[in-house]
Amino acid sequence: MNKTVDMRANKKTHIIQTIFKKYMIYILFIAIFAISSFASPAFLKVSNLVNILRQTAIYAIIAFPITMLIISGVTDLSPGSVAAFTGVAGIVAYVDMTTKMGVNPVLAGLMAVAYSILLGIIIGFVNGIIITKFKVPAFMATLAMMTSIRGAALLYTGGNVIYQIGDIAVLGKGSVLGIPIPVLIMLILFVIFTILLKKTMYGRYIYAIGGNEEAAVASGINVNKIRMISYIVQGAMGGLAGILLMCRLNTGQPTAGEGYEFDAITGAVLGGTSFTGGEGTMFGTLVGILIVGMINNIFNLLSVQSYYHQILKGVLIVVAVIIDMRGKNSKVTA
Amino acid sequence: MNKTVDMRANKKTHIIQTIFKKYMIYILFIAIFAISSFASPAFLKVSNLVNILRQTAIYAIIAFPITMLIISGVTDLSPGSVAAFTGVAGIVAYVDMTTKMGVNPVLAGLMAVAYSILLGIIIGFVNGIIITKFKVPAFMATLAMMTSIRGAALLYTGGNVIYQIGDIAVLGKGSVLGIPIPVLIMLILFVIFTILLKKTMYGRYIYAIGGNEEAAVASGINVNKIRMISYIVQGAMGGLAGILLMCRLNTGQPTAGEGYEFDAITGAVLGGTSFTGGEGTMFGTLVGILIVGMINNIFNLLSVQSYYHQILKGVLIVVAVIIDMRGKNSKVTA
Amino acid sequence: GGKKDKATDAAGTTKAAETTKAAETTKAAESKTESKETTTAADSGKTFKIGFAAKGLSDAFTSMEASEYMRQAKENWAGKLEVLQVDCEFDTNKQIEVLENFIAQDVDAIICQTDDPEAILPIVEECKAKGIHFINDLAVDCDWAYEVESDPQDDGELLGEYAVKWLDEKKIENPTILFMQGEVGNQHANAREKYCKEKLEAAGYKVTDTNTANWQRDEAIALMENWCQVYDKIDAVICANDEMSLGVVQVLEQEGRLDGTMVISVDALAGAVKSVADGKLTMTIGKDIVAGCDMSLQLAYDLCSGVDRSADKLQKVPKDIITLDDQKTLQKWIDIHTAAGTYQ
Amino acid sequence: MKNISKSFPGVRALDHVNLKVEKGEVHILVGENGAGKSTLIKILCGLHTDYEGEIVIEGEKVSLKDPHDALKYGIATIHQELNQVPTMTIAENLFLGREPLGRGNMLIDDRRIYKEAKAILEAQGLTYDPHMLVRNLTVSQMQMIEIAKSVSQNARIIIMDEPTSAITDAEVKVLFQCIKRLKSEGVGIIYISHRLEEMFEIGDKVTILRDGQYIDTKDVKDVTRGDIIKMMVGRELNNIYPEKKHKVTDKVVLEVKNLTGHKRFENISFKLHAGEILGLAGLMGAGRTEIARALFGLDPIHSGEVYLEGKKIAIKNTSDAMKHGIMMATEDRKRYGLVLKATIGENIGLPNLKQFLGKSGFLLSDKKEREKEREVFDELGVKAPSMHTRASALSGGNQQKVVLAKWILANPKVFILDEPTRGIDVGAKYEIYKIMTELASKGMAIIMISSELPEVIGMCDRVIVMREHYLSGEVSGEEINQEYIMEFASANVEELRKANAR
Ligand SMILES: Nc1ncnc2c1ncn2[C@@H]1O[C@H](COP(=O)(O)OP(=O)(O)OP(=O)(O)O)[C@@H](O)[C@H]1O
Ligand SMILES: Nc1ncnc2c1ncn2[C@@H]1O[C@H](COP(=O)(O)OP(=O)(O)OP(=O)(O)O)[C@@H](O)[C@H]1O
Ligand SMILES: [Mg+2]
Ligand SMILES: [Mg+2]
Repeated sequence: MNKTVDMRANKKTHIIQTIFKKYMIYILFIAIFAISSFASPAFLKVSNLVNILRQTAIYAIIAFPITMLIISGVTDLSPGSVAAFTGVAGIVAYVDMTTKMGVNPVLAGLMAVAYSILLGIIIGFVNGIIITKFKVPAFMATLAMMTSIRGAALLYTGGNVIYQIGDIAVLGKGSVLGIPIPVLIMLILFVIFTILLKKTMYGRYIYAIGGNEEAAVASGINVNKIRMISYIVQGAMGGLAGILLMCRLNTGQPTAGEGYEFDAITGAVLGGTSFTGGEGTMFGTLVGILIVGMINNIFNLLSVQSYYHQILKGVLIVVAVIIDMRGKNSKVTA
Repeated sequence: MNKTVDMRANKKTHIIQTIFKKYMIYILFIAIFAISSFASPAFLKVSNLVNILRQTAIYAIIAFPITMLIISGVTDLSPGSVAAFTGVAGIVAYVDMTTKMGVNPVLAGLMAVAYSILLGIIIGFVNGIIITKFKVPAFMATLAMMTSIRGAALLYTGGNVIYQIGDIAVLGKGSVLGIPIPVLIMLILFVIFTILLKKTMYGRYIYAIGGNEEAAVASGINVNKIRMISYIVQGAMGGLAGILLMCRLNTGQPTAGEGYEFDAITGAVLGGTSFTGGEGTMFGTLVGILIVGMINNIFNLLSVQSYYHQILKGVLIVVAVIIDMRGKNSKVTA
Repeated sequence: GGKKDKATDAAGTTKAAETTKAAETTKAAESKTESKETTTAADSGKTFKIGFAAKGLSDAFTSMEASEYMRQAKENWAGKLEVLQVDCEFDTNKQIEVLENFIAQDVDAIICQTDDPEAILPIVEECKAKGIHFINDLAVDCDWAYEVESDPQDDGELLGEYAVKWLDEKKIENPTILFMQGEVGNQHANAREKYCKEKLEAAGYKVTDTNTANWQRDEAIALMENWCQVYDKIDAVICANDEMSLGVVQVLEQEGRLDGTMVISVDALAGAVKSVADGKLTMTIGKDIVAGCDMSLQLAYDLCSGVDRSADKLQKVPKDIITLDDQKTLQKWIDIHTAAGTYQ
Repeated sequence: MKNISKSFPGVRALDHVNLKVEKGEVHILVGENGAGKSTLIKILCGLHTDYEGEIVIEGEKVSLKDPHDALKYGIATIHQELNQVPTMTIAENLFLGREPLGRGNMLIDDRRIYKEAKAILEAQGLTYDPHMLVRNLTVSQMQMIEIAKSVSQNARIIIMDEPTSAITDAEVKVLFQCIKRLKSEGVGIIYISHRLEEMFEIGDKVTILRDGQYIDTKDVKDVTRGDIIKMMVGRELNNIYPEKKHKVTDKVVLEVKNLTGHKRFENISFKLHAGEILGLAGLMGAGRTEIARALFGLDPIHSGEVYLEGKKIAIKNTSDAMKHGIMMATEDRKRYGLVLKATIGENIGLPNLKQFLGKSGFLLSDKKEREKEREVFDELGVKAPSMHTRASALSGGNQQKVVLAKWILANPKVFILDEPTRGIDVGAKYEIYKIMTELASKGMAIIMISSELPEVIGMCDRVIVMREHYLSGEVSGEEINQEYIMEFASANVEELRKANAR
């Protein structure tokens, strides 16, 4: 008798633990939010909260597709460089179209965005080919791409910064109904990616591949095709992030975007995306990215010296991941 | 009849292919060496070859233990930052000992090196605990460590560079029997690590864990212990590389060593270490590191513009990995 | 092309270019271009191999300087100097590697955009042993090296002095002064901060807040956005480079808080000069790279050909304070950038 | 399938094999381990595409590019290695690769998936919640899901590669009923199993393979068990079990007192003697594996004591257990038994490296290693080109032999074998039994966990039986028979619980 009771109680605490673990990251989010509100009077200002969103939008745009890649068991280290290259190319195209060819600025703007995305797609395609056809480990392939494309971006402008980028900068600075345009784009993409991941076959296959690649193959899923699509989507988002970044910077900077992939990956992992594959959500990633953004913001507001900022950032990431991982998985992963 | 012949021929080409694949990286090495010799008259000079060795020594010292980590299925992104922190701390200790405490320079030098290594060991230990006890994915744990320890290095010196490091700089600049000291240390470590990996139980376990962690556990291997040791060794080598780096820089620079881990990982993977774990050799890593070093060197000698250099470096890495991977493995890996 | 025309123009008025006034330095440099002609005549016509260790080609300022070197080498020194340019990627260790490789290639002289003068000291000693001339832009503790110097201490002091002058004029009560650092731990970033703050403190001003944006515009924008939340009144923002100050200007402009706020920085990038001309950026400090490059290349050529230049162990590259008030200097820099094709 | 041939590097896995399956026929495929059965069906389901020969379906010559293609032609497969995505729910797994789309043909209709999944499960008599993650299922439950999935695909041909190797008798009955129903619907079934008795229960035709060669196809009615074995193995096999050469001694090697693990077993006590083969019987899920894992240090022990040769020992991890001489060959050899990437020699050496240390006591001696590994390799007769062959290239039976070899070299005092003959052909089974009796005759104490009652009866000196986490009885000598064991295995759980709660 005694034992049955024991076991039931056990089960109950187990459920509580599970819920706790599952929603830990949201609790963490709320905790950081609350602490920040107390720590700095500036934090809760609407304009500051809008700032946080604006500052995280570009990271989020990279992090959404990267979440899908990680769920499917691979990764991408090149998005930062891709954003630099595609962004610079898009800006140059815009400047040429408006100043030399006299194209209408709105049309030129749309074409420039399309051009950046197109270039991103091509790079994503190349990444995909190298990884799926030639079986180069994704880490190495995208690390090499990160190096090469950064070189290409620098070559494109001869190492110079492009000034006078014109009205396209409104994409980075403008607002619609009080919402900054990058934030608006991020929110739209959040909805699209959530649907893509949860409601389409493509998304379902992403989970399946990450969960058990062989089972996915045996179920008739064309794994290489799905991977190709994922890298192409990643490239496209890199392109979009790139042009938005340049518009925010108000210049075409071939050195921009360095290390963005790490922040994007950090956000995704904080948000519960599993490095072993098969698990993760877009909402989690959004929350993860916002956590990173909030930390950066509050450290600035409190004028924490950058050394401490760096040290604390690392510590916080580890603590957050530990809280999130506890008991989730017992195997050590790369 | 016909068929038997067929099969024999098949087998023969198969063997040739296997050999070709297995030694591809060495063929590549020789090819790059030969091409470089033709491309620049300076390349074959003894002083230049010594330069290549000297310039790769520190990368190799980081790459040897990283090879073991990758073989065992994990990774480490922190060695560059660890080298910066431990190196700076070692230099500060040396300067204090010699100038303030009047310790004999040789003794102080030895103690400084030991101190750097000790700090590296502590950091490796923390990495190991986070990864084995708290099950944080190695990529995230060491990424966070990379950020934190860089901050710690900057904090240690208040962001300043340490000048007047004194005679300890001989470790970076001096030679013994015409061989630069870092090269000598690297060669000794190469022998030690080769033996460690091939001839000791520890090395065997590394392979087994990378091949199939669960089977390793079920064969009585204490996987966590082996992993801990690996991270501690990595930390120790980070410390050694750090003090050597500072001696080479003739200053204590808290910003040094950035991105060294990527070059080390690149060398290991070029040398045939498998990202899926379970495969790799020290000799391969040495060759891989030398390939990267040769490429950097010949690009310098030919004064190739760095943009092209970057682009080509990425391309070469991918090509080398493709050549090395072809047919080795058919699964896409992260 | 435009540069060449200017050179001939300048040649006509060479005699007048004797003063050390900053505005005249370009011409001063070109006066040397003329004296070069005389030394060449005496020479055998040998081509010297010069190794040029560029600090980093991924930054707007350093790459601008590097391309000026290559442009001058091509246009003014063809057949006399063969300049090998290698990128050190802002890594001291890479710089050492690059210099080692130059030595292995038996170059005649090395010009170095120095990352850390003490780190390269052993290399300079080695060059001395091998007779390779060494020219760099920071003070190296070795009698062999020649300096065509651009000291970050000067940048810091100029920043500080200008800020003090501006603040004194405006007579603001308890001014909010923000300092945006470059990459912490970097020589230039540290020196610019240190000496600027020294000047401010000496004049009784206290910097309200200091933080880093790692030389980067994106980080500068985010940091400035966040600062705007904390400080209702911002009087002065001092930035360690132009990339960051341009980001700061952008944010302040967007917030409608640029008017009456001082934003100053170092580098005189095309964008910064334009921003000054547009009345947005208050001031930027311009190192006269045209003159500086010419001084270095001339020196390299002279040393290689055995000309005695021991009197010129230390030359300072002139620096300009570029503001809207000083139209002459401003125009000079607009011209420089127009000639380089970077000014739009 | 006509004249199918297929080679792997260094191995001719199939050599001109024919297989013809008719509508409504259950076609049994038999052969030794490594005969090429799985390879043949992997070709048929589109997993291997580089083969010679041709596949004809209903008169149409087809070439299958990938599994998706095969599914289009109505070929569904239950693979030998379980193929589920552990991180997805049961329903998601059931519909993986064929998700129904809702309006607009864009988005997945999840409501329909869960509704239909429930129906599919119910049709198989399964009561699981389709929202459950597959990760939380046991091996046999996963196997049932796999079966349900293939059945629900409305296939013309269903391939079943050893579907019963991981499920209990009750579930086997459900499966056989299902097969009969499919048969009546005109579905052709290819059925692979090493349990020959199943062939006579459901089979119509049987095709025999040996070493990649096609031997013959017969009507099941026309053959006997002996015929089949002869065609499979190439020689007659008279005995199923070897003679008992070993003698049980009085020496107690292992004693377990009131052992309780986390959730899976409670209050277990038993003794094990030198030279004894102790059977651990019970229905699947009774908790047998868990006891073994706990004794070997793979799972934590909650409470209770373990005595080895009279001394109390603590087992915290596998290296502790090994130090004390307790070792275990796990039931899932791919997952726990072998490093598939490594060679046979490396696998055998893994737990035995200490033995290979040279004089320095630090470095391994290649010579010692080669000699010792060679010894057990030969002793067990592993069929492989050399000791340098990778374990992944071996057939199931030979892999199992390698697992045994590595433990035999480690010379355990207590050797726990969990399902040592799962998926092993009759010939190899006999050899494994022989090895077991030989080890026992050398004085080793063996615990054998098995779900196949005949082999428990045939091999064990004494049998303890488990029922739902508790020990429910013990039989020895003449008492070891089906009735007694089954009685204990299905004992009243409530009573057991009460008895243990005292
Ligand atoms: N991926 C592979 N690489 C190399 N050889 C292989 C591979 N897969 C199978 N083989 C070889 O092909 C032959 C046939 O193997 P297969 O798995 O078809 O046997 P099987 O009849 O299904 O055996 P079992 O009853 O053990 O499942 C064996 O000799 C095996 O070693
Ligand atoms: N991963 C798991 N999660 C939850 N419960 C599990 C899991 N694995 C096993 N169980 C439960 O633990 C008990 C024992 O499982 P298991 O099937 O392994 O027993 P067993 O006696 O070893 O059977 P066999 O050896 O025949 O496979 C069962 O009640 C099962 O439902
Ligand atoms: Mg099989
Ligand atoms: Mg079991």
